[in-house]
Amino acid sequence: MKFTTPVLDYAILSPILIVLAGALIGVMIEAFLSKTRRPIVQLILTLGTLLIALVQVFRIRNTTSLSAAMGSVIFDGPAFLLQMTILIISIISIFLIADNENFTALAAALPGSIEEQEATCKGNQVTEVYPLTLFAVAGMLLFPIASDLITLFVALEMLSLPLYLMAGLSRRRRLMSQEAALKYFLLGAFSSAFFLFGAAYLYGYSGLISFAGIRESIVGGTGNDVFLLIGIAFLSVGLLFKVGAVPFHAWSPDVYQGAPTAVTAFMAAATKVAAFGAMLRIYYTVFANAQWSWSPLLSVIAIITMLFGSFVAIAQRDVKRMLAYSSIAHAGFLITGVIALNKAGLSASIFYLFAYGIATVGAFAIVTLVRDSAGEVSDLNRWAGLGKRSPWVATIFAFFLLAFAGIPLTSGFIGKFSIFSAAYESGAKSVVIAGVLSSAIAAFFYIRVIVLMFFTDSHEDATTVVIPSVLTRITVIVSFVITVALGVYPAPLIDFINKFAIFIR
Amino acid sequence: MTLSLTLLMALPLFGAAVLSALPKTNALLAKQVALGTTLVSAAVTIGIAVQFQRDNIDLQFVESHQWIPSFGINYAVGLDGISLVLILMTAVLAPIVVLAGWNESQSGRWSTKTFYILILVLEMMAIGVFAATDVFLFYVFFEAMLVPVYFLIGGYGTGKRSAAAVKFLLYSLFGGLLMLASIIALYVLSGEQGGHTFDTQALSHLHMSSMTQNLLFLGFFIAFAIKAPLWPFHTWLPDAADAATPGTSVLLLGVLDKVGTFGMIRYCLTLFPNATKTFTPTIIVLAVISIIYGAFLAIGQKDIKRLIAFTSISHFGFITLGIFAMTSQGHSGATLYMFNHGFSTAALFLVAGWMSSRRGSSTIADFGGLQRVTPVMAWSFFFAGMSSLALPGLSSFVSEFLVLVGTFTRYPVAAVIATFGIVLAALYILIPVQRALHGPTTPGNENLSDLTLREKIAITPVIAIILFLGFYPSPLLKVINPAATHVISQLGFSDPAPTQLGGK
Amino acid sequence: MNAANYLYVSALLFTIGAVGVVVRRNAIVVFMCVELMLNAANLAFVTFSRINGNLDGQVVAFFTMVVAACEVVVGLAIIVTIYRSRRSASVDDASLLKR
Amino acid sequence: MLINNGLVYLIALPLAGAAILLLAGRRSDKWGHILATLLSAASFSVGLLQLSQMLARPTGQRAVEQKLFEWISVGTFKVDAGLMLDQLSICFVLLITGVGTLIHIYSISYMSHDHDRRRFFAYLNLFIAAMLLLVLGNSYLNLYVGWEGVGLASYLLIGFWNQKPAYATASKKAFIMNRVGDMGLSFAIMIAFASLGTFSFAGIKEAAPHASTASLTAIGIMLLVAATGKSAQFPLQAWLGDAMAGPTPVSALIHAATMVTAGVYLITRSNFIFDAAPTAQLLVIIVGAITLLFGAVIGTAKDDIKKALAASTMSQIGYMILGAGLGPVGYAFAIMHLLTHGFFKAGMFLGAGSVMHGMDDEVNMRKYGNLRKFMPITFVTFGLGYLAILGVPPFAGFYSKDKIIETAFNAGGIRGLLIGSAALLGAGLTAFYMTRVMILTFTGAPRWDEKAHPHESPILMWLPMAILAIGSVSSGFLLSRGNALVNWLAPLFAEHAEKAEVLKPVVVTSLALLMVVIGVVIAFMKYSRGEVSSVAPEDVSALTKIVRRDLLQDDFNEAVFMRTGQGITNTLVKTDELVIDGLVRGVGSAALGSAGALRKSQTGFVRSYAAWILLGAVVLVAAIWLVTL
Repeated sequence: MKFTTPVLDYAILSPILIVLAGALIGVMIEAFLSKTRRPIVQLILTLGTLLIALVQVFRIRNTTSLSAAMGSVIFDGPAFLLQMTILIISIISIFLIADNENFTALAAALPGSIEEQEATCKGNQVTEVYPLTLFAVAGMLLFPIASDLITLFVALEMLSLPLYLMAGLSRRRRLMSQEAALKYFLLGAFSSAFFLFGAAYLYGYSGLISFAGIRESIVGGTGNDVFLLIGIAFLSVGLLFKVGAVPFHAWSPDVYQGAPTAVTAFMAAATKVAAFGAMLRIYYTVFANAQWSWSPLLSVIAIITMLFGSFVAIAQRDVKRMLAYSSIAHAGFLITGVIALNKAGLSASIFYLFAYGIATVGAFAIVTLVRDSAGEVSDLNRWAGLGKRSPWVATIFAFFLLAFAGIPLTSGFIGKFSIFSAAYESGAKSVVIAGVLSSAIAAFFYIRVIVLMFFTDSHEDATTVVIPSVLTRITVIVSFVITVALGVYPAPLIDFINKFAIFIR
Repeated sequence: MTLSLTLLMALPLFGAAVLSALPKTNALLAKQVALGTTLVSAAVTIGIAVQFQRDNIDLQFVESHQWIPSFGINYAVGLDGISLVLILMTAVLAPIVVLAGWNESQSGRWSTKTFYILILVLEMMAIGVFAATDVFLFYVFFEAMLVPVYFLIGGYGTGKRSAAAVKFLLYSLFGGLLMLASIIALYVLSGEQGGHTFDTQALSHLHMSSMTQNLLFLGFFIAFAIKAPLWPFHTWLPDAADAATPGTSVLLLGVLDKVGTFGMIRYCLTLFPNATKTFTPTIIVLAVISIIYGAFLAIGQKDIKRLIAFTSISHFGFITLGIFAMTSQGHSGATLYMFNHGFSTAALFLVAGWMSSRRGSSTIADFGGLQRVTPVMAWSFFFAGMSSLALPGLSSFVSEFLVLVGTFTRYPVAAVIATFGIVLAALYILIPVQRALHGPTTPGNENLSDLTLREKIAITPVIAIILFLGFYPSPLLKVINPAATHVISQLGFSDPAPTQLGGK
Repeated sequence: MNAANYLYVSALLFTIGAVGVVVRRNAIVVFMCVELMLNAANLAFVTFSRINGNLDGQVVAFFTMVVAACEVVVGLAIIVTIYRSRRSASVDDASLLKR
Repeated sequence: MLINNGLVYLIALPLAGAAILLLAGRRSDKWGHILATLLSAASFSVGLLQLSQMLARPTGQRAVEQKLFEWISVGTFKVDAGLMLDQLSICFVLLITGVGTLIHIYSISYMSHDHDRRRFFAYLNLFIAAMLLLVLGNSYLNLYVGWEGVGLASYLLIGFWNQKPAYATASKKAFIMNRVGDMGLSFAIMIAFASLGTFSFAGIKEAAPHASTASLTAIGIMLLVAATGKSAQFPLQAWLGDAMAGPTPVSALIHAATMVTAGVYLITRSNFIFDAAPTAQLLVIIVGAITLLFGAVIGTAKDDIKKALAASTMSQIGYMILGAGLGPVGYAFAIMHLLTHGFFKAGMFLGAGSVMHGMDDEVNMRKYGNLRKFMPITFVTFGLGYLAILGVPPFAGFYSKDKIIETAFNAGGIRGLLIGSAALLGAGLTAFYMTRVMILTFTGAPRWDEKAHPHESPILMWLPMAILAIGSVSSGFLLSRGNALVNWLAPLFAEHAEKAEVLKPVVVTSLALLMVVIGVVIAFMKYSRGEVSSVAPEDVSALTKIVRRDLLQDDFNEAVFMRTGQGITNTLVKTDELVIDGLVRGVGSAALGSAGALRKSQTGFVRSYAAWILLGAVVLVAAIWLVTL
């Protein structure tokens, strides 16, 4: 038998390769540089890597290829947009991650142990987060462009494993943080098992692991539908878990709350983009012709997710949990974009992912600022009267909330409108109605927070808002500006997205 | 410089920008800036009104720029008689509110300048919502307006202000989202029928099944019925009006709520003619209920602000009745009513506000014999009351009677029931008048101070307008009539001919 | 022998694993159950590769093993930390985060 | 119709007065009353001028019109701010401005001690203006403006001393009951517009022949409702008694001479409607008959001199309404009685005022007695008024009232008999209660308490009384000499064949006089022999008690309308609070509650989460299966 030497389209893979390289260098630095010098170097390295990757992605925006890396990677307009989004979000969240308040000094040390205190006094930092982040980013970049089952699975794990670890690195309330890591890990592994099993059956159905092949056999209708259906179902479990759709959502509130806020921000924003990117590609290209089988189910799941998310969020007492549930609700909104299964739906989803991701990072960035002597305070009741003590922070946070609620003149509104109209266009009226309804419910709790911040007088154990470090400030301001801009004049971005949002098959 | 609606909207925004640049400490300067801005925009509006060609039924002062082309969304504004009148009202009320509520912001959570920034932003959006000819643009203003009002109530109000603010916001958002669903549907339909668009004119030519049309109509109507507010969607209004500062209440009831009735004319009627015909009977019933119900509840109130709020519910009933009577009298009457109600409510709320701020209570029972202590204030209140009960010779009489006559020619029963409202009106005005102004001066009222010069200056134009339009409403009617008749004829209605004379 | 039987076996393994995850308390065991599920998937892959008569499935199986190994690394790290700080490997004890 | 641009001055002058006095405020305290009086007088002279011009014109063209500007115009609903002066309205103009001016003069001195006198005069001027607008408006809508305008003025004047809660209530009552009537007027206008497409006097007069009786009847009845409100006719009569809370000049001008007669004006003005709507006309008659008895009966038991006079006013207006109801024949007599009544009743009210003035505002006649010694002029003028109202020839009332009674009989048949005898009975009752007033007030032993020291009023007060007294002596004779008034008004009304006389005028007159004599005699026997107790005796028949309570009119209204109204209000307030808003709040709390419940599904146990996922996966497979079946 003869071997064909693999042909790799390095131009297309370059962003991922760059990020991976950066990550590896980062590991080296961990090994060889002194503790004191690491933080700054790592930060510069990471930022640099991401920026270069960003530039690279932008440079290859017009190249499309079905067969980069022997057909296991596909690159096209949506891929470009999603990678851009992921990189931009990562960059602004890196600033947050760099704010050392967030991470434990010594992950290995027992909570409350002497060595921990020593490490803290020394001002040590777990600079490992930088390479970890980069690995995750690499995974995320790969996830939406993977075009066969292996790559898809590998990418999934690649983006998940670092996140499992990062979830456990919180500086304060470490028990919770570790618990979050455990839960995230176990459930993540559990769901990826489903994912893999599904993949197996898809392979069984078509005999091929490449998306193109699977798609062919679906179109051709050859093969055993039972395998196909099991495959679709289990694969969906894995994907829906990642995006946090009901009933696969249960991890997200706990992890969002337990993980260091910076990580939560990164995870909430970037993972959603990657996961939905993959979802969009798979459902729009691979499963498109099997729509009859999954579309109704996804509709139901979307409805349940939207309503459940918005509903339970009402009862939350903790900002991060509240945002977690709101993110569940938004996952529901995004699934409507998947159901739409038309060009409008694709562009709308991408726009939504971008807008939502940015706003999320911004919102969590604000959360990191509200602290008391014992660090971050996410208990909502203690946010009371924030508007009086630090109007600017409160106003910006309120603005993000309004964006989540989809009030006009915020990016959220444009997103909602476009995604709903796309879904409506494809005839998913019931989903749109449910979406509108749940936005009404959602408004309820966003407003509750605003009331709390502005119209409630603070208790004696009032929280203080730390003066944001330059880095955090950048995060906040950038995301704020983008959210406003997209609300007032979204036309350029929308047109840009429309230009690129076509899957090639 | 040529006058344009964009300029008119830019002015308050500019003022707000200037304000935000000012130091927090200098409250007086902030007030002056706000007053100046509102006065200028009022002047500009009057200029526009002068240039407006009465008997031209096309939209005027039209501007249209692409906003989000890929969705066919334009920044498109224009005026017809109806919107002109409402914008005029808004722009004239604004400086009055600023002047009248000179010290309102003191009780607030935040600085004076923030208060006036919110007021100016609100004014800008109010103008925008009346001027918009692009449904999406309208919706954007319609929803965005809620935010400043929300903060005005919750931040500067009294009593259960935050609860009231939330109630107001949730109610409105709920309605707004229903409307959003309808708008999305319209957008999609327009896409199926030759190109996505939000242009009101274009949308009015869409073909849709009567089922769809009814649903979409409801989506819009409920939103507007909540805004207006129409029974049974009214319960947010008393709380809001009770909590808000007088100035805010004036803007809320005088301007913001008009968006509801305005929307009914501009969107429900023009976009869904058939659905309108389907639902008219139901809506007439709701309107009549609102009239009587609001009046009775007003009679039953112990708090002067809540009382005024309920009188407004009754009045909005009249407006809605006039709109859906589908006669030129009813329609012109309704629009004129919107204008007049703006001023009579303004008068009532401002004076009531001055009374309660002096007395430190808005409970009617706490007042008594004010006519002897503070004659001018008492007179202003009495006058406002008279205009609210539509005394002939005052502006509201003309509009109310037009509405009634217009309704009677098509829906006699409804008109008859509604007319009983005028007796109830006498009750809900005269009862507080007697309790608060007449009788012996009760303890706590002996040395209330009468209106200051500033307050007199603020209330005078209101009274003047009410009186003038009572005797000479033609200037407004001449502007309104063409637009109103146009709307009616669009729907294929024409005034019923006198029954006895075989239309001769 | 009919290849389908292998599929049944894999399905059985998968179910056992899944149920195990739900019923067992000890973190390690739970994790092992997950591994079991992964291997069930592997078995399915291999079987299908046999049925379809191409090697892709087996390639996937190899990849899966590697990935599983990585998972083990990360997983054990996390579980051990938890164990050290809690002196218990029961997943039920780790329930501070709720509601 | 001729154009005459002078009409507006009739209204403008007093209106300007009101405006100036109200705006100038205390500054005008010094000269306010003078200005007001002068302006009213000026308006009167304009009226005289108009009269002279009108007399100069031939009968056909006496009516003149003035269009000021376009008031309201929407579609076919067009109405100008237009005034019209014709033979009918000129009578009112002169009555209003003439009597009005006299009462201004009277008030200068009567109100001299009140430090709000200026405000009082402002209101008086406002009233004059509104009342003139009422009678000059050339369409029902213009009339409506004046109609509610006088209502406002009367509200303000009744409540002039509104620091007394009772007075404030009285004014409110008056306004509200009037509003009920006004509703009738607006209905009439709506019906007219809907059915005839017009609501101007000229327009309807022209359209009436083509119109169906039904709609005309409807319009007529609604107009009657309006009239009952303004003219305190049954069933909307209850406010008039309380209206006496206002200063006496007000009672004289508004609640005796002018405003309360607006109803009569409205009906006579709408003659073309009523002539074509017999049913409505019949109702008018019935209302008139009932009220004239109702008022007379109430009058017999009143101890408050003003209330007694008020009751009499009610009853006298009953006569006028009755007359107006009798159709073409009756209109003129109704107007004549209206005019004469304007003189003598105003005169008597002013007399009452002067008595109160002398008795420091005591109104209870049982505390009077033998006042003729102390206030001779008042006694004389009042006495002349008394003779006039009794209808003793040759005093004014004789001519006007007898004519009405006569016409009532001439209506013929049972109807004629019934209303005729009602009118006769009324005459008798009138004689009784008026005599009672005379005796209690001016004769018998003094019953006033020590500190009272009665004295004659100053000239400014007795002069108007005197003038009015002359009026009440001569007006009847003058107006009916050669049917002056009848012929004067004739062009306005449909000409009519002389009805066959059921009873000879002589008979009617003698019957009427007989009744009067009986009434007077009874009164004398009851009150002039023996002492009158200075407090109303309690040991009286149930009937008397009921009569003292105004035949339970207020009790009825309270029980039927007020109570139910309050009931409705309270229930609705509760409904709004509990049901409607409750529903909203319920939804909110329900959402919160269920959210709290759902929140518990997040147990914190990783295994339960895994269970969720497993379950989800199974369901998903099952579902996808079902879907594809």
